[in-house]
Amino acid sequence: MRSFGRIFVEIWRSVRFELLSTLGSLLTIFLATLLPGLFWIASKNLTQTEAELKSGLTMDVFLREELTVEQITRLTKEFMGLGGVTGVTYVSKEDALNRMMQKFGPKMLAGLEDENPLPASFILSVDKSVFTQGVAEALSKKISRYPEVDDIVFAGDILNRLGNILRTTEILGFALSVMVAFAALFIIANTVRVAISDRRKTVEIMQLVGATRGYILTPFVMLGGMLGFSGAILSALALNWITGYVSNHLIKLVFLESHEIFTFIMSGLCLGMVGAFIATRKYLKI
Amino acid sequence: MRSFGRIFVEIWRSVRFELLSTLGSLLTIFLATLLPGLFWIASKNLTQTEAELKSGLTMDVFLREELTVEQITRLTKEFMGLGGVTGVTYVSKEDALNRMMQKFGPKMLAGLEDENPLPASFILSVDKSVFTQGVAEALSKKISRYPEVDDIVFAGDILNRLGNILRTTEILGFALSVMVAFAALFIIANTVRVAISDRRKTVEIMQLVGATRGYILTPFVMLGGMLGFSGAILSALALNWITGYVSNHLIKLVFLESHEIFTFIMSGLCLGMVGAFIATRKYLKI
Amino acid sequence: MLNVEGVSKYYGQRQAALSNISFRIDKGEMVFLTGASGAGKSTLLRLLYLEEKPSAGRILLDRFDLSRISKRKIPFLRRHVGVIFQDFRLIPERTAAENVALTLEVLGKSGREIRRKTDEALNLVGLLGKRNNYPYQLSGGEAQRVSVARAVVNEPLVLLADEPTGNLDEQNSRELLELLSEINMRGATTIIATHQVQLTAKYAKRTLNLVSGILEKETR
Amino acid sequence: MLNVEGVSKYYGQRQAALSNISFRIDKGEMVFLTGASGAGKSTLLRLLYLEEKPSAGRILLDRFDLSRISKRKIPFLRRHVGVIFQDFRLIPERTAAENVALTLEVLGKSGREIRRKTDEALNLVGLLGKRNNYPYQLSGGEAQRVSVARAVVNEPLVLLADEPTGNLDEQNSRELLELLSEINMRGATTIIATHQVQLTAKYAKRTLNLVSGILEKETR
Ligand SMILES: Nc1ncnc2c1ncn2[C@@H]1O[C@H](COP(=O)(O)OP(=O)(O)OP(=O)(O)O)[C@@H](O)[C@H]1O
Ligand SMILES: Nc1ncnc2c1ncn2[C@@H]1O[C@H](COP(=O)(O)OP(=O)(O)OP(=O)(O)O)[C@@H](O)[C@H]1O
Ligand SMILES: [Mg+2]
Ligand SMILES: [Mg+2]
Repeated sequence: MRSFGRIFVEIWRSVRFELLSTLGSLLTIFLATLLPGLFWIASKNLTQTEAELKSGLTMDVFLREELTVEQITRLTKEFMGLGGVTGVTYVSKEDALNRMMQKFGPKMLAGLEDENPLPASFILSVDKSVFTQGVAEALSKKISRYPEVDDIVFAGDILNRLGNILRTTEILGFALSVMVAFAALFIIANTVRVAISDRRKTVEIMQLVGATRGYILTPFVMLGGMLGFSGAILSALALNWITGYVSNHLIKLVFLESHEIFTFIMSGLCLGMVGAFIATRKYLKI
Repeated sequence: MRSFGRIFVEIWRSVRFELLSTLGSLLTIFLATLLPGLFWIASKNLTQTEAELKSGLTMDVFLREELTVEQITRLTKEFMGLGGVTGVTYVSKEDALNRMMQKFGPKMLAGLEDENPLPASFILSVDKSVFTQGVAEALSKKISRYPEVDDIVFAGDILNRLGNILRTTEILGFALSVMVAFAALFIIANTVRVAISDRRKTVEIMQLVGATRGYILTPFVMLGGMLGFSGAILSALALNWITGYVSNHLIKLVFLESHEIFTFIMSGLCLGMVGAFIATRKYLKI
Repeated sequence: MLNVEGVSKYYGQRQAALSNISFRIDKGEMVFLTGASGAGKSTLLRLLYLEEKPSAGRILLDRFDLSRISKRKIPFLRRHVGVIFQDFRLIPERTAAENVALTLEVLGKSGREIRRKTDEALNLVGLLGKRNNYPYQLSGGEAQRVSVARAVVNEPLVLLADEPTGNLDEQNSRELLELLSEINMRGATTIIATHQVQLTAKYAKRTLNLVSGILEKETR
Repeated sequence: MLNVEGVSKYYGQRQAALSNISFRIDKGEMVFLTGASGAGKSTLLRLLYLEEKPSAGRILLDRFDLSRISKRKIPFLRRHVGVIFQDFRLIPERTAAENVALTLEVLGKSGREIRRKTDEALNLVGLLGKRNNYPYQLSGGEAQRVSVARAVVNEPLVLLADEPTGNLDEQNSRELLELLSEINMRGATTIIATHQVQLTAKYAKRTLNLVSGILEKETR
């Protein structure tokens, strides 16, 4: 019945005289979808990095003096019994010096071998529960009660604060993305409105000779969908390129996975169709 | 003659039935101008930070052994004679240890006083010329020829590479800003086009009863100007808030200066007027 | 076929465009609707092709109650009603032929059939030579005739003509009325609104005369 | 006043809408322009109010050569030419009164003067009661009369009327022609295009008759 041919003729009628305007709107939609994409990728990478940092984070327990093997065994066992601790490693004074040398180079610390000033320590691996409010404090209080323990260093607080900042940024980014999505919806609606407003007489007359809503709506909704779809594809390509560029020149980033790309592009399509639908409806009387 | 009253009536005619659409376009322009603003502020702050880093950067010349006062005086004089060097400070082994202790805390390095492993050094302040290609290499070659010199450490290379990355990012940001400015132009043009396309018959008839181009153009160009102007003001307010927020929670940032804000808002105004002019012209026959 | 029962139409409160109009038109009849400028002729026709709804009264077309019909059904009803509009209502960005074809396109007819019928209809109004002219490239009378061709191309059950000869000279007017009565012969119930009383006299058809929205007299 | 010298107008290559037309109209004259549908009446008027330019020939209006005038001057010339369009050309989002006022607004007249003259003109065409109606709220004939009011409100030097009675019944047609000839008496050179030959007979004015773009005969 209603052939695809006709729909494309109708779309072409809209685009034909307004090629420049259509390209302009494509550029705008491309830019508009770029921003949510950037935030998506940034948030994905930040979340991942934060998780990695957290999983690699340790609590360093410095000791007053080197321990005997029995002491090590006992304390290891007792520390493992504490909630949130997933691993315990003993670092002797000598191990500590070796680690320090690896960090700063042997030259700088030459001569330190003779009289090693570094203390022995336990390094505790911890799980995520430690990042909840108050847990880390309780844990370090418990540990500091052991007479062998001199000092405890835990970077979790800083990381937690960093995490909060990241989350605030993410929320801001999300809010901005939603606004931008609205803007994209609006841009598409406006482009379609120009197309239909230029042809409002046509629409009116079509209705008078018996065209149904669907018959009139379809080409415009398709036009909107195509705009959103193409904009999102261009945007995905650009994001891929940007991610690659940053990975090569600055820091390694992961890109969206294929199902996420699919979601991204389909969102563009839907946005376009909804925008066009909203814009077109106003011009229909019945 | 042509009263302001008339112009506002005409603008109001355009906006009246399309209040939502006008607000949508305002939001879009606000978002569109936000991005160049963000890049402007980021670039301003990065440039400033880079300049500060560069001005604070030194070339560390490590020595084989402590020098006598005559040696220090002689070498200081000779180093000062080298191009690009603006200051020379001698750091004895003891000074070095004190600095290190300040950095890492006295506890970690306790016992180091007895047998100080750190070398004496000269710290050379350098000027910007050192950041040009090859100058730093030539300088360190000259210095390394002195028999007293053991090793030279200069972070300029890394900073230079960082600078390059910053500049690439700035160029990308600028390109993106230009695209976004085009998009904003397009959005305003499109909004005005909807307004004028809804009233194309009016425009045609006005011409037939003797209205001049200016008479017809003015209200639409003013509408575009107002959109661009308001969008830019909203954007400036938001940027001010964002800068303040980041300054309080992450890192201290400087905001645009008042003449820069003026430029920013006036750009919005001009963009709006140009966009509207382009959109309107097409609908005029004479 | 068409049954108008006590129909009134008010715009605002001040004046009624139509007051308590009642009449019946049988299938295949041809009726003239006369009256001075502003008498309500166009308003009455607008009610019949559902561009507006009556303020009071009922309109029955075939089995359908036009005053109650649901919005979704309006397009399907309009497909059986051909309308010649007083202001032509041609689509500006389509040629004469494309304008005529619209009625058939909407029905999903095949390209071949559309072309054949369109040419036939344009030939009928003597404008086959202007098939590729856009509306702005047509004279007032030509535009009016294209509007006629579009209304009759699908052989509607009901044909409504609003001032179809307003922009035509005598010669063309006579030919057009011949054409309309020919289409009426083929079975289309036809209502022609006009202020040219001398035309109605010549055809000696039933005439409804409106005076300020009131159905005055019925002559035959 | 108006001097048309060998004017032709071609659309595309096939047919001339006007072929080598020449005539002179004196200041204050009233002239009818007749011809069948598609004869070229509207085309000729379009050349006179500069919506189009002639393909060949010269048109002199007062001291101005219309075929050579610069685009920037067109608006100022149009202010002295009142036009009644065949298709009315009313602004849809303005009321009848606002449509009539447009001519004066463009000239930058004061609000008070605009209101006074607008009401006067609407009264002249008998539509003061419909001053606040939008065009879609007017009947065909009413719209035509608003178009007349707009054309005469500024007392133009030249008045062009394209089929001003096409949508009017006899009574209204006669009144309108009375109005136009009254405005002509006051000094406006008036050209009225019409296919209603019986009208021109009644007025016994000079008549230019177009047949397929050729000026056939001139009767007086
Ligand atoms: N939408 C509307 N709102 C208000 N008044 C209207 C509207 N439509 C028509 N009218 C008024 O209703 C009356 C009848 O209008 P209608 O168009 O039916 O007249 P008509 O008989 O077709 O006249 P004509 O021969 O001039 O076309 C007119 O006085 C007109 O002003
Ligand atoms: N822009 C155009 N392009 C092509 N042909 C045109 C154009 N304008 C008019 N024509 C043709 O020129 C001829 C004269 O048109 P015009 O409008 O002058 O006729 P008219 O005498 O006013 O007729 P009517 O009484 O029907 O209004 C017509 O055949 C028309 O099709
Ligand atoms: Mg009517
Ligand atoms: Mg004409």
